[in-house]
Order: sequence, then C-alpha cells, then structure tokens
Amino acid sequence: MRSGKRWILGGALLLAALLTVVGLAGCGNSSTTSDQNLTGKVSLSGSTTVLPPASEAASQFMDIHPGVQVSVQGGGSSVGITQLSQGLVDIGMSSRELKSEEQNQGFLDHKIALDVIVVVANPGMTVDDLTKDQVKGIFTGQLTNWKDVGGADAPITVVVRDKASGTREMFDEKALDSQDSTTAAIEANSNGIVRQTVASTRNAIGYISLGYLDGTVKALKYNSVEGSKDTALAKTYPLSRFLHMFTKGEPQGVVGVFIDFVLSERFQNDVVAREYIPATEL
Amino acid sequence: MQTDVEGKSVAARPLATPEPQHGRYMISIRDLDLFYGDFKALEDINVDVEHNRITAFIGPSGCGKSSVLRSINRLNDLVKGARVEGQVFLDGEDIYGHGYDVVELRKRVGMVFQRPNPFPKSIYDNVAYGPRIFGVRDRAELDQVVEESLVRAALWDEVKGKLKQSAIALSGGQQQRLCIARVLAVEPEGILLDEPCAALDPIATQRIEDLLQELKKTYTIVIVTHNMQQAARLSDYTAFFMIENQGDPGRIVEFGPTNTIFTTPEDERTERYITGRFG
Amino acid sequence: MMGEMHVPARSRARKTTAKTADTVATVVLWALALVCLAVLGSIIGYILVKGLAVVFDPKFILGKPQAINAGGGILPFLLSSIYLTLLTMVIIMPIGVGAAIYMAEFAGESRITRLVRFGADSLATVPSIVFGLFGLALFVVAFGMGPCLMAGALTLALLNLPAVMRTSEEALRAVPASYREASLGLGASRWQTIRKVVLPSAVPGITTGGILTIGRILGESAALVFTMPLFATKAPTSLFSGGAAIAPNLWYTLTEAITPDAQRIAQGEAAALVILILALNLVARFLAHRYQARQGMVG
Amino acid sequence: MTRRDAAAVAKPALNSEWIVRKTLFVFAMTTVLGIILVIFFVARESIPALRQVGWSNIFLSATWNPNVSNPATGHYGLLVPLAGTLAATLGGIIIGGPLAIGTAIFLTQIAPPRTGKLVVRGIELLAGIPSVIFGWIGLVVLVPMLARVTNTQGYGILAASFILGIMIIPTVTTIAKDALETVPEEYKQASFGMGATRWQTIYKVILPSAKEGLLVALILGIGRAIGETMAVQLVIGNARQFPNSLTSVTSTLTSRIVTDMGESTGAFRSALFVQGLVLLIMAMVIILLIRLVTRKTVKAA
Repeated sequence: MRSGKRWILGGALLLAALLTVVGLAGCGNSSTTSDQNLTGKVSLSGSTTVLPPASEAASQFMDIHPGVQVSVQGGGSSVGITQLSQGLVDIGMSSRELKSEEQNQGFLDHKIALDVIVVVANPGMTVDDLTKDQVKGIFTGQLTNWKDVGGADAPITVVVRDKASGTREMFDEKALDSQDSTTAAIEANSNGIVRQTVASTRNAIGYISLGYLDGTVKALKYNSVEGSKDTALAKTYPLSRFLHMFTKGEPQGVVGVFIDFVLSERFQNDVVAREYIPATEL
Repeated sequence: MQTDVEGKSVAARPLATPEPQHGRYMISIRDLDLFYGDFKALEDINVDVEHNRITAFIGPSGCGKSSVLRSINRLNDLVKGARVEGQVFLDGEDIYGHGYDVVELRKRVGMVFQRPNPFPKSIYDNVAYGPRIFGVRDRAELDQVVEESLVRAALWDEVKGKLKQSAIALSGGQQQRLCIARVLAVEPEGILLDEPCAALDPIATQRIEDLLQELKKTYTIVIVTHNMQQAARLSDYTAFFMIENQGDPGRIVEFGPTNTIFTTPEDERTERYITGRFG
Repeated sequence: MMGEMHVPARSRARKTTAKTADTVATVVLWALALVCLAVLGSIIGYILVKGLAVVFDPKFILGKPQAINAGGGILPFLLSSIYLTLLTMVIIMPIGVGAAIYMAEFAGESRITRLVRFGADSLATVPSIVFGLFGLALFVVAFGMGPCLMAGALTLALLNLPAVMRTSEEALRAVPASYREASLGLGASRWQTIRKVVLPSAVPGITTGGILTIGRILGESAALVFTMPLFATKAPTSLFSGGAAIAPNLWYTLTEAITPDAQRIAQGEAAALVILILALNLVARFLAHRYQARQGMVG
Repeated sequence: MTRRDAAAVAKPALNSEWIVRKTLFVFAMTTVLGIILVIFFVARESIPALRQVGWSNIFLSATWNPNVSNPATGHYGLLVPLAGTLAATLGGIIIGGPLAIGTAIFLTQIAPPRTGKLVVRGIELLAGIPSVIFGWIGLVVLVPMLARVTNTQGYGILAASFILGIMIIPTVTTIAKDALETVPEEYKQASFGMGATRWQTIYKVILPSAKEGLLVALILGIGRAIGETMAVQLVIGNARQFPNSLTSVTSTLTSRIVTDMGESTGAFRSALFVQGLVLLIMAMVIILLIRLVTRKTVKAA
C-alpha cells in the first residue's frame, strides 16, 4: 500500500471508527409505550420563555407517539403570533396578552401556566422590601446606590433580561410603567443566567420567574407583598402574566391531542410546576 | 519463451528499439534564437545530431548549452516568458511547428537531469511510471519492460532483488542509472543528458560513460558537459558554445567531429578553451 | 603599566548600565514567554480539572440532552459536530486542494493569482460572526434551508477555505521541481504529473493541514449561532435537518440554559471540546513528524 | 497491437487536460466569489434598517432600544457598541501586544532550543483553543476574580481586554516571529561585533529592521480582537452604555449581534446586519492597511 494513500485511508478510518462507536451507542434510546399509532406534524414557534417547557413537552410527546413530528422554534412572542396568523405554524407561543390589532383573528387562547416574576437580590443585601417607586427608580437608573433604598452604601448593579424576552417586556411594562430600563444594566439571555449573575455579583439586583427562586438569591417583597401563586391569583401582586399557546380556532387532530397533553395533570406537575404555576391550579 | 508467474507462456517481446529513420540526422537545429522575456539567451544556433552517435555540447557555464538541450524537448515551455525563433527538426518534422504534439516529442526524446531525480516511489514504480502513463496496464508486460530497461541501464543485477524498495535509498550513481532506465522504458529514439555526471563520484561517472557507449548502438545521444575529457572520450561530434561577455547570447563557435575539435580546432577560441586557458 | 588599560570612568559607567539593561531585558523576555505558557497551562489545567469527572461519566457522553431537568447528556451534540465536520471537509477539501493545485501548478504570478490571493486574504480576515450573518442571510433564509447541518457546513467551508488553500499550496510548493521536470520529461501531461507525482508527495502536508482545519471546525461557534440550532434533542437525521454542534451548544448552555446542572454540563462540554482538539493536534504533530523522519515513499 | 498503438489509444485527449485546468480555475475563484457574496448579502440585509430607521439614527445615535413588537420604531444607534469594540480591542492590544511581541523576541533571540520548542508548541495549542472556551474561562474565573479585586461587578472592559489580550497572542506571536526571523544574520553579527549587548542589538538593530513585520502582526491582532464574539459577549456584560471606565459594563458590535439576533425581526434584525457590515468594513480596512505597510517595505527593499 503506497504510504501516500495510507494517509488518506488512515484519516478516513479514524473518523469512521469514531463515528460508528458513538453512533451505535446512541441508538438504544428508551422506547416508552406508544398507545395509539398517531401520525402527523405539530409546529410551534414564539416566546423564548415558553420554548423550554414546550420543547420538553414536544420530546415527551414524540416518545409517546413516535409517528408524530413536533417542531419547536423560538423567535419571540410576536414572531409566534404573526406566524400563527400566516398559517405557518399550528401553535403560536406567547408570554404576553394579544395586542389590540391581534385580537380579532379568531385565536383560541390556551393558558398553559402562570409566570410570576419576583425581584431578587444578592443574598448579601440587607434590604428585603422595595416599593414600586423604589423598584422603578432602581431599574430605570434614577437610584444607583443601595443606601437610597435603605441598604448599605454600595453602588447597585442592575441585571435585566435581553430586550427580546417576554419577561423583560412584561417587567418594563408593569414595573417600570413602560419606561426603558437603565442602559447600565447587564443583559442576560435567560432566567438561569440572571439568577447566576445576581447570585455571584455583590450589590446586584434583578428579576426572575418564581419557579427559578432558589437559595442562591434573595427574593424581595414588592410593595410589601410577597410574590407567590396566591398573591398573583388574588391580583394583590401585579408582576405576573399568563403563558399562552394560541391556535387558530379549535385545534384539529394531532394538534388538539398535543394541547391536551400539555394541559394534562402529569405534564403540568412534572414539568411546568418546576418553574411556573401550573394551569391545573389556576 | 518466457513464462510468467502463473506459468502462462508470454510472447517474449523485447523492448521495442527505434528503427533507423530516413535522414542521416535525427535532430537538426536551424537558426535557433532563444529569449527569456527580452533577454536573448541563444543566438543563431545551427547543429545536426546524427543517428546512433553521441554529440557533446561543451563550453563555459552559463553559455546556454543546457538551454539548447531544453529547447530540443521543449522543457523550456515551462519557463515563463521563454520564446523560441528558428526551427528544430526531429526526423524531418519541425517540433515548434503549429499543433506539434509535445507529449509525443518528449516521449521520443527522453531527458536525464544533472541531479538524479528519481520519484519518491519504489524502484519498480519509477521505471514503470512512463509505460503506465501511456496506458500499459498488464502486469506481466510491465514486469518485462522494467526488467529490460534496468538491464539496458546496467542496473538490473544490483536491484533485481529489491524492486519494491524506495528509489531514494539508492546511491547517486545507481539513482542516475535508474533515471536512464526510466527514460528507456518509454522507448525513446534519443536521449538528452544535461551534465549527468556532475553530481557523481569518478567510479559512478565511469559506469555511466560505459553505459552511454553501450546505448549509443541503439539510441541517439546528446550530452551537455563542462568536463572536456568526458566529451573527448565519449562523443563522436562536439559543439563548442561560447559567450563573449556577461549578458551576450550563447553562440556556437565551432561544431564538428570530436577528434578534429580536440586536435586541430579551426577557431582559436576553441583552441584556448580546450587547452584549459579559460572557461 | 602593562595590562590594565586606562578606561575612562564615563565609558566604564556606560558599559555597566548597558550590562544591567541587558540582564533586565533578558529576564523580562523570559518572564513574558513564561507568562504565555503559564496562561495556557492554567487554562488547560482548569478545564481538565473541572471537566474530566463529567466527561468520563458515560451518562454524560452518551445521554440525551435535557431542556429542563438535570442529568442531560451530549451525545446528539457530539454526533452533530462529527457530521458537521465530515460534511464540511467533504465540501472544502476538493475545492481547497483543487484551488491550491491551480495556484501552485498552473497559474504563475498573474493578475488572477493576485486576485485569488486577495480574495483568500479578505475571507481570512472576515470575523466569524459576520460569516454567521452571511450564512443566515444566504443559506438559512435566501435558500430556505432553515438552520440545519448543510447551512452550517457551507458557512464553515467558506470560513476555512483560505486556511486549507494556504496549507495545501505550501505542501504542493514543497514538492521539488525536479520531480515535475522528470515526469514531464518522460512525456507525461501536466495533470498526469500532478496526479501521479506531485499530489502524492504533498498528501502528508495536505493531511496535516486538513486535521488542523478539523480542529477549527470543531471549535467554531460564532459562525454556527445563526446557521444551526443551538439546542436540539436529536442529532441531524439528514443533510437539511437540524442538530446542535457541541461548541455553539456550550455557548447556549452558558447563556441560555435553564437546567439546574447547566454549570456541570458546561464544564463537561468544555473538557470534551479541549480533549478532542488536543487529540487532533497530537495526531497532526505525529503525522508531520513521522513524515519528516523518513522521506516516506508516496503514492 | 504494439505498445506504441496502445499508448496512442490511452493518450489523454488534449481537451481533458483543458477541462481539468478550467475546473481547478473555478475552484480557485471560489475565494473571490465568496468574499463578494459575503459583502453582498450582509449589505443587502442592512438596507431595510438604513432605509426605515435612517443613517443618522444608526451611525450617529448612542441609544440602542429596539422595539420588538414594532421594529421600525425602535432606536438602533450603534455608537455604544462601536465604542465598546474599540475600547476592548485597545485594551486587548495593550495587554496582548507586548506579551506576544516579547515572546516572539524571546523565541528568535534568546530561547534555548528546548524551551523554545516548548513555547512554540504551547502557542500552537493556545491557537487551537476555541473562543467559546476562553469565554467560559472568562465568565467563570476571570469575572469573579476581577469583581473581588476591583470591587465592582467584574464584567466589563477590563475583563474583555484580558481575554482578548490572551486570545491574540498566537496570531501576533507567530507573525512577529516570522518577521524577526527574516532579519539578516549579518546585522546581528555586525552589532555584536561592535561590542553591543544582546538587548542593544535587539532594540537598536533587529526591531527597527523588522518594524513592518511587527506592525503587520499587531494589525492582524487588532483584526482578530475586533472580530471576536463569543469570548467577549460572555464577559463584557452587554449593557447599553458607553465604556466610561475600565470596569464599566458595555457591549461591542459582536456581542450586540449575538445577544439580540435570536428574536429580532424587521428593522431590528436589519440594524444588527448594519453592525455586521461595519465589522466587515473594518476587516477590509485592515487588509488595505497591511497591503499598504507591506507594499512600503517592498518598494524600500
């Protein structure tokens, strides 16, 4: 064998071997019982806040019904709604209510969860209650030192969600009366990163979904009302919003089965409850 | 009758030897001028190379004798901006004529270079390279050509046991003979050698010179050398190239039978060169 | 007063300051070089220390990715990266080596070669995020492929084309001219000469260049952010289906993942990437070394 | 059939040689086609923003406040990310430049063979590390460290400069080493001959004569730093304010693009392409700068 040819063959063999070893190991995935051989396609697009639970639902649904293809894309609430109206997708995911011009297009609203937003701070902060004006002052950049709100004398580091996220849109609208948050704020792309940044940065303040609250950050009361399911449902805690899956009229065939699956007890408690308030408890 | 590996009898067909062509001269160069860009390297070159004879080109280095050689098999075409005026007849046909097949030309006139340049392949693959290029696929025929070429190049006995080994492992002299065998494998009519022994030790040089004496019987040979003793010993005809001073084009001062050139040259510049006073 | 030549004090003083300046400079230069090594060592060390435990957990390497709960694996990401690398190499090697052959063998220093070199130089300077935008605009949107394997491969092929061309051209130019003359002298055509002598001799150099390109493809993330999905639970099933490669997915894990063990997954992915790239570098070094060691017979 | 006839049959027809040459020519031209396509498509996607939002609102405005639901009404000024890019790149060159040039001098003038080889291997490995890994190290190690040391949030220009400084070392060192190696040996001998110390020889003779090569190395380093995305995005904080101090949080052209592109549509998305176009123009300027510098030396040599 000429050694020149050996190089090429050697390289190809190396890659092929790598591929087969890894490929073989991968195909033994778990096959759950699939009750009826449902076939068809479901396509969803829209809010990045609804994307994670939706993609989890998609993969679980496809395990149960191997014949069904469920594709989930992000793009933001308005992208989801416009694509639904253009008939490009079966389900438009949104983390905000329909706008006036989006109302009269015969969209059917399926509320899949309630997202309660809580203001969180670095555990080192002594403050544990902020009024609406204080929150507004901090996040719009008027108040820049913790001592302005009764804390220690230290500069405030503001952490917000990126501009395209539904959470940011709702927080700016409700907490900041639609003002823009300060340009000095650090922008993070997801709840997880906001929590991690606030937890690891001294003097930091931010906001996350209630489901993300854990020991690493400290939740602050809003107008001395503690953010929780009950206060949100009782409307005494304003920073909450529903997560929607819109369909054009009554969902047909496999799309309807998928919606029912998302609203089923099992999925709501296993997945949705971990971050949001499940629709079953609304 | 030779039998090959499977015992099938193979019609023994010796390496084709070139039939003597009609004219007395295999190569005739008429009023050849050679330009590299706008530098005139050669001017008014006229020389005839007789069949089955050794013609030597001698002269000081840089006088363009190698350029003439490279004009005969048109390797000069590779040089950017090289331009030839005049004619070079091979068996009566002008190789710079329109539409002349260069590949056919280089097959009929093989070339051996100053530094032995075997391919980084096995000895066998080196010699078989030419025939394979021209479509010879049959293994038995290839073995036959390789063996006969190596025999003719007086290298067979030294390498017949290790044909699969790398040619680069051979000694300088062996490599040069391998290059000659490689040329013979494509059945040329003539062989051009550009200072073949410049890089070889005296013993290897001697073997190459004996080989050329032997090959003269079947092939027309043109050899460029700056070693006058070699030219005197080997060649039947000699052309003496000269440039007046740096930058002038190379010209042929004198061309004729080797013994007259080296005993009673007409031009006194040839006289001064062969007595070693300059150049 | 033999021996001791009277050296004026001033020049003796200037002599010593020059001496001390020299030693100081040497120390500083040594320090700078060692800082570079230290930086490299600490980075590789940190990654391996943090990530090794995770990488060698079979559930991590062979598991399915999780969007929400912990314990996700990276198998589909590894497969996507492998498919992406294979597809990109299949596209780029013929074109890159072919172009290199044209530049090294056919085109002398002409207007065309200067133009091609300018094209290659500018492509090589374009930031990879701009390649991402380009891939999004052309392959994902204009061609309507959507974010998928082919869109990523085409983008990476164009991004790495200049590098493949340069290494291949260097390998071709390293082949001694005497081989070409010998082959042409035997009556071989240019293409036969290239195919049978020049290319085989250049293959080791081209292969080493190819392996380094594989390393760059595996490590690329900015150009893939818009041309391929960042997170997908399945490896691509066809050329035009989506799958997330490991490097872009690491960025996703760092910036958008919401699983509780996102940090652990990031450590594992970083270690896996670095191990893959270290291995490739060693293979390339080994091949290059073995080729130089013995002028191997080729093709 | 004698061998000569067999050869005649198999002789490659002239046109196959021509076909091969033409296909290889087309392959070679893909680079030219490639750069044209890149420029065309990035420019084409930038037009909607330029038309709907207007040149001045983009190139002369510092407020970046995209409107997701109605993109055309958003503010897409790119002065802040542009300033962020320049600041981070400057920081990167200030930290990485001396390190890289110093290492190049070390490798060519001082390094004993074994250490030299080790450093070169190290630099090659550093070049192989993906930029997203640098970003990860920055996020997990550098930012917390800087937060403690400077008592700020850690993200910002300083973090980006350190990361970029390290990342440009391979590019700058390799090219600087080549430049220093082209300096003729005679210069060095002559200088030593006159009793100059090694350092005097370096800064009086070697550096001046390799000036252009070192400049090219630094320019390419700048190009590499300007184009870096993943590593910078993870440590710079992505805020929308001007970098007014070393520890202030800001964003760069590349970090803006990769942070916001995910969910952008219409004029918002097109405004990000405009930032891509600016990066592309910077890359072209760098190419012309290098040709200018190298052409000067060619004329002078």
